[in-house]
Amino acid sequence: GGGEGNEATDGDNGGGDSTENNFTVAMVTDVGGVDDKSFNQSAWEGIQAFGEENGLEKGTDGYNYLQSQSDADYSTNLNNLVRQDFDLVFGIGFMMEGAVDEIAQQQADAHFSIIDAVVDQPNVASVLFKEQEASFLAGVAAALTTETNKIGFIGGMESEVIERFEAGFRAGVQAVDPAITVDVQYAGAFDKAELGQTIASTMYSSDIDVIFHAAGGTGNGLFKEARDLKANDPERKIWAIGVDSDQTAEGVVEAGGEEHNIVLTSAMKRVDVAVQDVAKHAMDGDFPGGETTTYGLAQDGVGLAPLNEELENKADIETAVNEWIEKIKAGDLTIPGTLAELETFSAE
Amino acid sequence: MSFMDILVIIIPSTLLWAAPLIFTALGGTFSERSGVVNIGLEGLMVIGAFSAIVFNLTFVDALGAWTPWVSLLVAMAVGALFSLIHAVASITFRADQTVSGVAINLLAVGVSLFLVKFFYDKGQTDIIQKGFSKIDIPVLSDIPVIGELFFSNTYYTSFVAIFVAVIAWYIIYKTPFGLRLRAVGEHPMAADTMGINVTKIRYIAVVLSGALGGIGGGVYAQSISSDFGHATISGQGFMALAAMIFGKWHPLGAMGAALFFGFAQSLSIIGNSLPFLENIPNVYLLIAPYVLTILALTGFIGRADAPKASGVPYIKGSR
Amino acid sequence: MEYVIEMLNIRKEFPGIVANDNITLQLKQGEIHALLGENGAGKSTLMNVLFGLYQPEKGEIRVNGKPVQITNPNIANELGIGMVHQHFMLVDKFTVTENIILGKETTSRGSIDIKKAEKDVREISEKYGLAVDPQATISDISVGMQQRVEILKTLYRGAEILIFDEPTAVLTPQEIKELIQIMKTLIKEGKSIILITHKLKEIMEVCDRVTVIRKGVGIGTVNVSETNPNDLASLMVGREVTFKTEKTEAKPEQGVLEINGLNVKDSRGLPAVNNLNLEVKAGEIVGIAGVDGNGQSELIEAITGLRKSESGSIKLNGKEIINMPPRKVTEAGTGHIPQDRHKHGLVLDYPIGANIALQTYYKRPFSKGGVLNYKEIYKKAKSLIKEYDVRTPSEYTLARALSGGNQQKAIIGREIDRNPDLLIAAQPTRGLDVGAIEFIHKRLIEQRDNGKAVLLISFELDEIINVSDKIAVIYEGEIVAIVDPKTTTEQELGLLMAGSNQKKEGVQHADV
Amino acid sequence: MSNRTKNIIVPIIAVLLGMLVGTIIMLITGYDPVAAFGALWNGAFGDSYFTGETIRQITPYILAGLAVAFAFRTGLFNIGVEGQLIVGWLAAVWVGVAFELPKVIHLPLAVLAGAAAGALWAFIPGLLKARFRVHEVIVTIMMNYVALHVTNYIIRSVLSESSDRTELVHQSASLRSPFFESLTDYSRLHWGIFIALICVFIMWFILEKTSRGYELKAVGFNQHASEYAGMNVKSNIIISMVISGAFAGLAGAMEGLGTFGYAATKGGFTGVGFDGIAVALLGANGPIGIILAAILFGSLKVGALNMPLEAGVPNELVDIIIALIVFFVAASYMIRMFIDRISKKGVK
Ligand SMILES: Nc1ncnc2c1ncn2[C@@H]1O[C@H](COP(=O)(O)OP(=O)(O)OP(=O)(O)O)[C@@H](O)[C@H]1O
Ligand SMILES: Nc1ncnc2c1ncn2[C@@H]1O[C@H](COP(=O)(O)OP(=O)(O)OP(=O)(O)O)[C@@H](O)[C@H]1O
Ligand SMILES: [Mg+2]
Ligand SMILES: [Mg+2]
Repeated sequence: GGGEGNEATDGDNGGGDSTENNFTVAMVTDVGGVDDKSFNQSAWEGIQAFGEENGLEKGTDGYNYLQSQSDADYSTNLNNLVRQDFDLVFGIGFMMEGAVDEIAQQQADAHFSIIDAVVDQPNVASVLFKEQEASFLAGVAAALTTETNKIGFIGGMESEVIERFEAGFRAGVQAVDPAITVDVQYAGAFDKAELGQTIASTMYSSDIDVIFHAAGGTGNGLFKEARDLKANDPERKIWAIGVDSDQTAEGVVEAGGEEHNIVLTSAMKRVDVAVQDVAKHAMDGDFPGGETTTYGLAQDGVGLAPLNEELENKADIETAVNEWIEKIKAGDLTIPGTLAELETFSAE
Repeated sequence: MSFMDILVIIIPSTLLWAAPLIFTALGGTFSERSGVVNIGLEGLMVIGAFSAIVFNLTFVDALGAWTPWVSLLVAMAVGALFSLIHAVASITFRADQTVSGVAINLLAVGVSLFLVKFFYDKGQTDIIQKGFSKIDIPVLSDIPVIGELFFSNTYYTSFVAIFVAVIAWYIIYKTPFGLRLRAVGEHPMAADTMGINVTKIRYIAVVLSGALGGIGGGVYAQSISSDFGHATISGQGFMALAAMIFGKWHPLGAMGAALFFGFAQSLSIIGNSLPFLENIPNVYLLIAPYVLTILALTGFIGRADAPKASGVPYIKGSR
Repeated sequence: MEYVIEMLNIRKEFPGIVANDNITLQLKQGEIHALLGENGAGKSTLMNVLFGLYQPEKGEIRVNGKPVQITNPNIANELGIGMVHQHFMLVDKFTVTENIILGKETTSRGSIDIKKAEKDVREISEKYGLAVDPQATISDISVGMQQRVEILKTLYRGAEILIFDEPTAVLTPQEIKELIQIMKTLIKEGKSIILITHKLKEIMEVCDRVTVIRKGVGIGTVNVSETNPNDLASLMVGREVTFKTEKTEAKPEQGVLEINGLNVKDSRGLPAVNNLNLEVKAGEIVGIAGVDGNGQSELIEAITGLRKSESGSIKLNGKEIINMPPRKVTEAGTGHIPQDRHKHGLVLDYPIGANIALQTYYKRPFSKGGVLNYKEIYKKAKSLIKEYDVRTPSEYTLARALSGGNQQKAIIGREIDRNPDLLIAAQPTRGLDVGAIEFIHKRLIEQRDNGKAVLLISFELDEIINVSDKIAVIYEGEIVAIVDPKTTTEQELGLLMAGSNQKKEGVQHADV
Repeated sequence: MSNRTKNIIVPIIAVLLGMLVGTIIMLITGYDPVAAFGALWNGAFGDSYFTGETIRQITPYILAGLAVAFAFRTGLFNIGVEGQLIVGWLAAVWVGVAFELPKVIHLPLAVLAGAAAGALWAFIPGLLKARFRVHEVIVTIMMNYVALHVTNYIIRSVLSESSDRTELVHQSASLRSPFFESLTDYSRLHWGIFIALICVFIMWFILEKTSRGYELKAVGFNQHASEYAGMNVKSNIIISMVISGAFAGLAGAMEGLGTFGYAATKGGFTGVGFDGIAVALLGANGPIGIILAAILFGSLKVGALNMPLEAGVPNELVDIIIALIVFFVAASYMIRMFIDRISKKGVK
């Protein structure tokens, strides 16, 4: 329980240099940076929203972030923020697990939260997402969209989080039609757009017409390829599915004199929601220290972005997706989070 | 997948991959042929990618369809300008060329990211709306087989790259400038006694490497990454350096090596969908391009000699 | 005006040294003018000033009576001055034609017209009798041809005044003959020549006048017809010099080096040494005479372990050493003064002191348990530098900064000091002045007198005849004859070296 | 002015010039240089924690610098320090987690494993260079990528069950110490700094004092003369690469056993290996120079992390300053000419 630790720190901060007695919050990004169009950005949006809501300003006396240039910087950055007396410090990304774990032990009075990993310390609130639920919906949408019955998945590097995306996505496709094949390929990197593009090119030219990526910057290559193909042949029906945030903006392409968009939808992971939620609890003296909170559909922590307007069967897909959402929210269906679970998964 | 299907995928992606490497490796070839080692290629690509993207984002409304090409020219100019730093250090101030190259790499990343933050107040730019895109080359793509393999679903920039490689070959091996360039890189004092201005030739060569490296970065950014951030150029410059050495400091060799890298990379990706490679762990495919390169170097390329005077500042009257 | 070139009171300083101090040199139209001086006297410097590579601190240069400023080689070229440098200024990877036209290319529509250039090169080469293959790559052609390329470079640019800086140092006797012929042709064509050489014989043979400099100072100019080699030598060195090296009769003892049926291939895989037999006894100097490229280099490399032998036997003191690694061969008792001192003899970026230990650094007292004792090394270096008169500021000076002669002395000191049973000396005096040559010859003979075997390889017949106790003539990788230096003549040797193996009295045949 | 004083003054001027140009850039772009440098200083030496972190960062810099310098001094260009570092890191951690042994055995064993792995990784380019005359620059570049992918694979598939990081190394293999933690307020300072300093001595000793060093340098300067002198050129090339790689592997071991205590999958290079090139070159490939250059870069890198927070200046500014310093050192001829002119004037 973080209960006792909580009071003590709050008192501490009251007497600290936070003159207006603000509740201050900060985060450390991983190397992707605060505008990675992915979870760092989402987290920062959450913190900004929280700050605005509570009348805070960016700075050492309100809310702030530090960017890491390498893995070695996580610890220094987290420590630095603690030393600046921020009341709550977020570590964004599973890469920070080790650093948060260690510092949480050393700075027992400080409060931390880690995204995408579990750190078992009384002063750390761990935040996980049911990415599989979002990607399940994406899978459903993909399966209802494909005309070739072939779908692609591009992963960045193999990791637990990306595995959840993969398992959920494949489950979603399978739930609609087990006959549809999903071609899975990992790029081995999150920042190699050319790899993403080549993989996408391979997939699209082997009859795959919908590709979902969970690959960060590598995914830029997917969008590039899809836009190019569309521009080259406006009649061609190809789609890409975004990840983490609504990536609709990446899909705009001018083809045959008209504006099209090749982004079908995005499997959203609402880090912003989770961050605001944790911060709010902490401010209210209800810091979920030592606990792991998993944000899923039920908590609005994940979701599916609006579907593409150009879809012919948009309404049908929407209906189907909503049905699944209800089922999942109702607890009638557990989406597999690992490939092992996927093997035994059945939508019935 | 039939063999033809495989080729239809591999060839365009090889060309896509190779284009930025070809430009940059050609730049390296000019510089090193004149006797100036240039491990700053990575930095020159960074600067090229940065300026192309910033220019593209800023002027896309005014320039329309021509935006990527004009941006490429800007990348070329900025790259050339930036390489002057390397030229001044290593030619005029007799700097250790490797050190100066390292400085170029560090400086390019620092300056461009600093400016991105300064201009946009964030760590990476938006996505450009008008990049180079895939096209079927008119007429040529209609040729049976060849057209589908080489001229469909491809990029103009890849063919420009190959064309520039041929031009570079012509310049280096067929023109007086090329003869002088090579002489300066092999034996600057001999060139000097023949009345050739060693300093001038080396400056031209280094600036050319900056221009071509800038184009390489600009092509990469506008045909592949579509934006600019800290990871946009991460190692491509070093691959270009490797292509230059692999190609034995010969423009067509460098082009061939860049195409080989592109091919190996594509193969490693398409490998996943080949029946006989399907079940091997991903890691083998990931390392395949690099291992293939090493094997190729060991197996059939044999020894490559750098231009004799490369890395040595020319000081009149010393020996 | 009868002088085409006048260099008046030239002074050129380098940091800490005055290389040229008030030197005057006047070149008449149509003459061959020798410039003579010891190593480091300042000859090359003076010529580099004339060619625009260095700027003089003081003095005046006049061309055809008109004062000129020669600030770079381009201006020299325009004034009709061409220079054949001591160290060739050729791009190895280029063809003959490319080297010649470099900087003054014939073009058609922006690209080099190589066909026309080759034709032009062929034309001048025929006009002046300078046989070259315009399409050959420099690294593939002989030193003699490289030099002809250097000459063609100047003629291609229309040079009227040619400077030759030690052109004969690197040539074989045949090539020297050819070069002298070429110079005579050039004079006939109306050119004027400045020739730097250490070989007094050559001066006597072709030159009209000679200017002598000593330690940067001009000693004077004399007509060749009014002087003789002895006078020139003492003028140059400032003391009497003996030419004929004094030596007593050799007292050969047991065989030290015995080679039987040796076969070695060259770098291209062609046979270079064929079934060669040779013996060198303790207490004698065997000289190997031959035209360059007849397997001398391969023979030395095979003995010293630098090159693999195909078959045969090489015995040192009765022990088989064929195909042993170089270090084993060295330790078995050989010393080697290599032909190319920059490539093999020295690590130019090491101090001269460290170079002294190049063969022995791993042995006591220089190294104990893998740890070097630099104190001992530099102590040794210091004493050798003194003993062998190596002129260097200190033993810590980089080998690169020493003049060729002094580099050579250091190598010789290093090799002789190890007191090897067999000393292989390959072209030990190439490019050195008479004083240095005398010194080195003395050392070789001393070694012999101490009961050691010496194998001398040289293209200088003078040297071979003067120093050796026995001459082995090599031709196409075989020892074709063994002759006695006391009874042979240069003509006879020349014929044997050219492969005309007539049986003559007094000529022993190797295969006997 | 004597050459010796010049050799000391030139880098100092280079550093000052770098700072000066950095200041000018800040003035032009409207940032506050005083605040920036203040933040930089505080971030590097502001309190014992930051000093500890700075020294921690210096440790791998010294070793990576040694690796580059050692190869350089023997005529080789090792761009593969990064890859050798990564495999050294993995190997050290592997030994650290796989065994349970008394500390006197375990720690040295783990450290040596790191060195051995780096050495092995460098052995390959060394062998290829010696045996097939393959250019070491290309091979080492390629080996960097291979190292990255192979270690990621091993961490996910061998050292863990598809997790993104290994277990923490056992206490008996850790370089951390409670003593340093209390001394530096929980910084990650560890014993590695002494290993690094010992290695500086080792490099100096090998190169300057041993007959092996004499051979290695001779081969680097002139292979022909070395062969003539009976040295084995091929084995010396290999030995040189192996020693260089061992230093690089040690740098990795410092990260694995000290800074982090585990190995994690990596999306990209650590950058330490490449920074090692700058360290070596700024330090003129000499022992003292490398230490000083590592101190400079280490403090700049760690201090920079504090700049965005305390002064609102992007930390890329420090990258610019580092680059400028390297540049001015490279172009030190310019500075020397300048000094000569000044001191001449002074005499007249
Ligand atoms: N680039 C240089 N820098 C410094 N000193 C030099 C340089 N070139 C020549 N010298 C000095 O000038 C002196 C004359 O050198 P120069 O090369 O003219 O001698 P040389 O007469 O040509 O000797 P050799 O017969 O060996 O060719 C040398 O003793 C040397 O100390
Ligand atoms: N860069 C330099 N720095 C210092 N001294 C130099 C330099 N270059 C040449 N020298 C000096 O020039 C002098 C003569 O050089 P030169 O090339 O004429 O010698 P050399 O005896 O003819 O050599 P070689 O036999 O190799 O032709 C040497 O004494 C050397 O000290
Ligand atoms: Mg000379
Ligand atoms: Mg000489």
